[in-house]
Amino acid sequence: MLSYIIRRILILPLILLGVTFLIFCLFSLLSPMERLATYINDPSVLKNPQSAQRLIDKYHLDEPFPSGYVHWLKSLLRFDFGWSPTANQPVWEAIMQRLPATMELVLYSIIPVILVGIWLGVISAVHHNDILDQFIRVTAIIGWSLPTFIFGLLILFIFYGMLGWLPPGRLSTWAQYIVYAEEGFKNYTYFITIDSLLNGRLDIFWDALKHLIGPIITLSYISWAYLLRITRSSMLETLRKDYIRTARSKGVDEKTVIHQHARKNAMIPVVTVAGMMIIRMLGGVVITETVFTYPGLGFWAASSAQQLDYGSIIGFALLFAFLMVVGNLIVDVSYALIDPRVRLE
Amino acid sequence: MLALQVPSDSNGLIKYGGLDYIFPIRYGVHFHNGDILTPEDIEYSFERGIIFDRAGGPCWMLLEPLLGVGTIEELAASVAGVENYADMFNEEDKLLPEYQEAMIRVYTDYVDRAVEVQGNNVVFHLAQPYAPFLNILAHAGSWSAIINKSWSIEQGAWDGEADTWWNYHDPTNENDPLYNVTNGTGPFMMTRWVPEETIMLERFDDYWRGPAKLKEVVFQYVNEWTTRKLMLQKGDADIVYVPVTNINEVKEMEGVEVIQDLPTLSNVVSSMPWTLNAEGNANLGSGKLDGEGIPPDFFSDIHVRKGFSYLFPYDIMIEKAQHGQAIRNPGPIPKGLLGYTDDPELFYEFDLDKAKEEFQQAWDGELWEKGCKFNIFYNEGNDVRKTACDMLSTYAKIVNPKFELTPVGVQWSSYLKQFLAEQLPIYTIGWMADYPDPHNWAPTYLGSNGTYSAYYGEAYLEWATENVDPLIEEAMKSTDPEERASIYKELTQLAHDQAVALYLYQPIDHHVQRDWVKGWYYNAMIPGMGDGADFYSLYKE
Amino acid sequence: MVNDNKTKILQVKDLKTYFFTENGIVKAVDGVDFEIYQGETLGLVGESGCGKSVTAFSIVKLLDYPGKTVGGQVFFRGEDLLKKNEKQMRQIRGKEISLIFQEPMTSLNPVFTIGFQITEALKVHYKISKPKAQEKAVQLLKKVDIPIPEQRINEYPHQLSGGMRQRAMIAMALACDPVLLIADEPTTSLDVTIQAQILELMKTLLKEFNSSLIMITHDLGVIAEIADRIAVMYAGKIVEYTDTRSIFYNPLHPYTYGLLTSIPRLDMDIEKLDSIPGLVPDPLHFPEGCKFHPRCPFATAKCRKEEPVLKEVENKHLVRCWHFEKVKEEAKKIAFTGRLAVSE
Amino acid sequence: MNRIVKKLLSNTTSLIGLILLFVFVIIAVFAPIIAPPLFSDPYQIPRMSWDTEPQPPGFPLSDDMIFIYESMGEPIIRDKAIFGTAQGGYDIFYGLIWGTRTAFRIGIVTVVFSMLIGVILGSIAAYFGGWLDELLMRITDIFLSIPFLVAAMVLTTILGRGLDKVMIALVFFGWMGYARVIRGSILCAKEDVYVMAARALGVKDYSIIVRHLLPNTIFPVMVQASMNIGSMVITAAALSFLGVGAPLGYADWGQMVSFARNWIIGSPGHAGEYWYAVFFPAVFIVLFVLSWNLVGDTLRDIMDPRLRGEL
Repeated sequence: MLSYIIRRILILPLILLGVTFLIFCLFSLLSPMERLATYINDPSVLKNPQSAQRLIDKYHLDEPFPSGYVHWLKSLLRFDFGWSPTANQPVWEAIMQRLPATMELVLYSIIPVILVGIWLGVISAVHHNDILDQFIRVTAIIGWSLPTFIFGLLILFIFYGMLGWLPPGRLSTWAQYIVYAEEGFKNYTYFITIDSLLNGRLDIFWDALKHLIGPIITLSYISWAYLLRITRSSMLETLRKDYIRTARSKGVDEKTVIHQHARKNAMIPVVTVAGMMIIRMLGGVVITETVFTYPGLGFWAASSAQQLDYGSIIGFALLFAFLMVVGNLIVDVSYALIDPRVRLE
Repeated sequence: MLALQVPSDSNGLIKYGGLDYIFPIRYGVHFHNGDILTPEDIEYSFERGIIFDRAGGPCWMLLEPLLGVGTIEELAASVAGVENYADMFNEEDKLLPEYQEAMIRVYTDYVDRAVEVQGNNVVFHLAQPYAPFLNILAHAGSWSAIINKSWSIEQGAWDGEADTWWNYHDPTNENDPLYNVTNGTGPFMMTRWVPEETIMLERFDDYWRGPAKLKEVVFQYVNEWTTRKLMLQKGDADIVYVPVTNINEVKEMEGVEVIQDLPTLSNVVSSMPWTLNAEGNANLGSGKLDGEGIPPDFFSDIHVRKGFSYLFPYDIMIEKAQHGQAIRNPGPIPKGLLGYTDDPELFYEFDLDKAKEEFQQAWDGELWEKGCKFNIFYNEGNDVRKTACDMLSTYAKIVNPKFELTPVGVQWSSYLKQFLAEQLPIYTIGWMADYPDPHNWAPTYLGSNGTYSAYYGEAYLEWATENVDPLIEEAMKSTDPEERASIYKELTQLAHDQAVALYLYQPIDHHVQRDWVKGWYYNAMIPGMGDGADFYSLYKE
Repeated sequence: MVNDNKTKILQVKDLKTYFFTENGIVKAVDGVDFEIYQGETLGLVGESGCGKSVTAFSIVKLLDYPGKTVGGQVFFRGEDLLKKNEKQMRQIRGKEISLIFQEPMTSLNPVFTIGFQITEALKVHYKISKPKAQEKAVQLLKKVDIPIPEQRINEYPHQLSGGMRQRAMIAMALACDPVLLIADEPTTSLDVTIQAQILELMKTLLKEFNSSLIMITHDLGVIAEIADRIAVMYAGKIVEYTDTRSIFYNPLHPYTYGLLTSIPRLDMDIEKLDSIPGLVPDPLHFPEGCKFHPRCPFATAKCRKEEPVLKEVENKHLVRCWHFEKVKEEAKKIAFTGRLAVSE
Repeated sequence: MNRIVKKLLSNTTSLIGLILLFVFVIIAVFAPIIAPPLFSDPYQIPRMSWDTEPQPPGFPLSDDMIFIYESMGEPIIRDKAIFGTAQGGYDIFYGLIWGTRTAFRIGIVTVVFSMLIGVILGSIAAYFGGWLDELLMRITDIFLSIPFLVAAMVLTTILGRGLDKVMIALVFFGWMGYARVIRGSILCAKEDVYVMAARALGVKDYSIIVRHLLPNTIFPVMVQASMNIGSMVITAAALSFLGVGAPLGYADWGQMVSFARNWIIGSPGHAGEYWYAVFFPAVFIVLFVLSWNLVGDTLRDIMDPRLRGEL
């Protein structure tokens, strides 16, 4: 088990190296002048060809491929991702500043989806009947066919526009002032929902939550349908397995059969799917945050893309690749934790 | 207003025919950190601004009147006798020792002398009489903001010495110690700044005019109109920027006040460079007048320019794309400034027949016969400018089906890049006042050194040097408003006769706020005033 | 042969289990009667799909959807199991009636240790403490001849060999000293040597525990070794029911006869190896009359129309055939001693 | 093959899918008749007026536009915007009709090309095995390490705006799934007798792959491809929505939705007064993707009954 995890962790940097290489190759499609845009904070510098050339030399932007890659890699290791004109600050700083907002959104989307999605899937598998089956199947396909940006606009239209229940952004102005500028308010985790509770500010907690609901639903509705369906079919499949009959033949009660014998086995494919789902969600962050003007990484990445801000978009892609590789590692490890056949290999 | 008196000829604080401006400094003004304002702080602030001179930044406005140059680099290079400022530095950006002395002289002989402390007065010595100088200083822009000298030095900014200044010239944001800290004398102090996201201000209780009524101010950058609208609707935002196209959506909103018809000091112009850079330029098609493209000097023919001037449906544009929230200008000078004229003779009107006549004469009839094909530009995402392009393209086709103008949207950065490279055949660009004086406009659009017109190509520069520049110079030096006005009118006449550009419109601004916001007033010269405010005067009910 | 002195453990009367599928009703078990006495082994024989496993699962009420027992009675120690609710059944399963399944790989839960699975029944029925259960598990594994049981109890099914797993299954079934064991093809998936070992083990353990056994198999060779009596099933019904010797020496049903001729025998030429022609009938469309008639060499017009009933034609020898005498004649021509000689 | 067609026609959901798909094909094929183009570039959505505000369904062609048509000597083919106009006066109806062609082009071109790349790389990896397999699969892993939408966004940012660029980006980051599927099937099929026999007979590797292995393993890939057409169209639309896809005014559904973004809420008291700006484009996208998914889902069921019930 330990050696398995260690092996996986050792592969991780190799994959990441591959990702940087891939991104550098894409980056190389740009002219040195365009790549320079990543490193400067004022486009007017480009006016003067000499100062531009000096910067190109400084950042080794017109070097041949291998050495250019090495220099770029070195700057990445120093967390020097360049300058983000979109955020008007260094890319790394921009990332760190926006990461908590995105993480808060993603975690709040993942955890309920996983817990409730699996729970519902198990329930619907146990109370298996044809109407529910068809309903889930149809819902899943429709959910699958409904693009996030359309669903998000729908939510925006209904809950924000028509009903006026939910506000866009991340915090109301009054709450922002308290959270960011007031001395008494301490930021422990930078997750506003958690920090507000730690500070005993229920009003801020409620405000933050109201801002989160729309994005959470939008980010997770596909995953809900998907995970529920996968859990259900995996459960149904497992419940037909011989060992379930064995357990029943021992006089084990149905609850134990389902929640101990069946569920643990049924989770094995679900873990893989949940992993894929989380990865999909990372992509969905860009659209969701854009639709709801939620000030996280995705929103920033989308505006960077619109403004051809290469530095930001590449920093963002690298970060997400990193998150994805780490996510895959977690999935593989939890896979091993559940399945002794993998664990003891 | 940190001065006790505004200098003028009558109070004797402007001397030597407008070469010296003397400002007696107010006593007992506090900085946010508690320090008291001194004349030295003011001297330091301006001198630092001059040596700072960020490339593309606003400091030319100080350099031009005080030192008679556009950039400090220009001055340094001429003092040191080198062609380029960069030539004085080695690979690692270190000053080469042989130039050290010259660089010190730049400071001691020029910069230091331009702004001086005399007792409790600060004296500005101008390099030449410069009519708009007071307007420049009075503007709320960053170039005349006063900072605390000792505090700035503590933060790691320029230490005020002559032999170090070049290390503080044109820094990158990361290397600028004052990039993300503030310490001023204004009514509010900055408590939090997330670039492109939020600015939070808190009342400064020791403000010399007495504390402001608002305790705190939060600015938020929200690009999405829908979000801004919701914030306004819910009362989460007190003042929002509403695009002119969406103004109808807020007019009926409860508890929201819409103030319209605010004149702005800005205009939008489509330029037609007389000669273009043909090198590597795909925008010109074949690069010849053969129906498949245009020659680089296409627009140097006055009939072409006049043709396009008649082709544009100015009124439809204003009515539809601007919801009527704009007026027309005959030339570069916006309404509300000295020298503006609304002589109907000077306006081009949408007239396809006249356009046809002009085009038929252009290029000795060759253009009419063969047609043309080229790209016209707008910056991606700017729907109004795209509409303008589409209009030109459509109506050109009506006049002559052989005229094919393809609207192309490009990102702002590459738009600017191509504009600087003189590659754009027709492109639209706007200008907002830096200071309320026609001198901020005429040279920009017409002068051979103008921010825009300098890129109109060889042919234009030749014409402008001969016909425009002397007038601009004369207007700048004159202190007689009437005389100046007539010169600017003359310039407008020139712009019309030569059909230098399509003067599309001068936007009219509006202000949208919750009705509980009180104390708002309009001042066209405060940047972004339509959607912003002088927060000192504001209070909420 | 039937020993009337022994206690009757289980009596199945007219058991009917149907599967209500989308395409129609499948009468998987259609009126089955038999009984088992203490310490006795009953062999339930037939081709796959004849309803023998369904019979077993009907007894313990572990039918898969959409199967349903629609009629009959199952008396276990005098009480009708079919009338018991799920909770009462749970108390019987694993404690008084245990099951051993065909495929030990799939019948053991891959994510739990052997020890856990063996002691689970104990924990369910006796609520004994963990260390005690562990101890018992070790004992049981010893009983089924698994070496180093202390180590094995912490291993997972995939770490064991096939024979080992079946031994573990047996240990699991015996955990609560059940009165009745039902073994559903317990040796089918094992290779021949292991098969013999397992059968030997089961025989020993049955004696030791004095349990009864229902042995379900399609392999007459296996049944010959272990069963006291045999019920041959075909298409959901018992077609012949008597003691083991009579089945082998005096088969009366053409199906039994066919099964016997298909056993490979040492004293016969391979070429003569005979198997029953035709296929197991489609359970949705059983033929009219005797269900075996399409495959039966003795079939007559009567067989096609009228279904025979199961009746005692010789002493304690029940058969469901119009022409059992013809079969008897035919069977006599071939002595089935060879196989018995081999296995006994 | 007959069996598959029969199954597709007999299943209600897939029948709905097929009918929808048929309707879209009709729309795409007859686009020039349903919505005759005005410009030499038919994918440029014509304007019904110069208004920046969206106009409701039935909005008549504005006088300015009538003037333009008349001066050009063009007949006025449509004097009403049946579905209304998007911001900028763009005719929603026209954009959706021609956008159908765009959607088919995006879906089919990207899926075919990424399938081609995936199949080639996957079969090479599986057939030759060893270090080549290892190398190709690690490359696949690397490509899979960037979320698809993010990857496509990065590449379109670098390549620049335009539908062709979007398609390149989708293909470049879209082939990995096919490579994995085909590799898996070929690894199984490789050991089959007929392949062994062909190898023993000295048949060339190339023709073993093309003649023997691919015909027997391509079906799962085709199923996956049919399911992917929908998601490719969604991703392309998402890129347009984010403003890095099709150029402004291009007949593309994603762009039609993004036109509606600023108008989604309407003014107070008139919530949803611009509903048509988002409704019609949304219906087109959802139905198009749904039809592919319904067909693909059934295909998958047919191919592998064991997978029934899984997405």
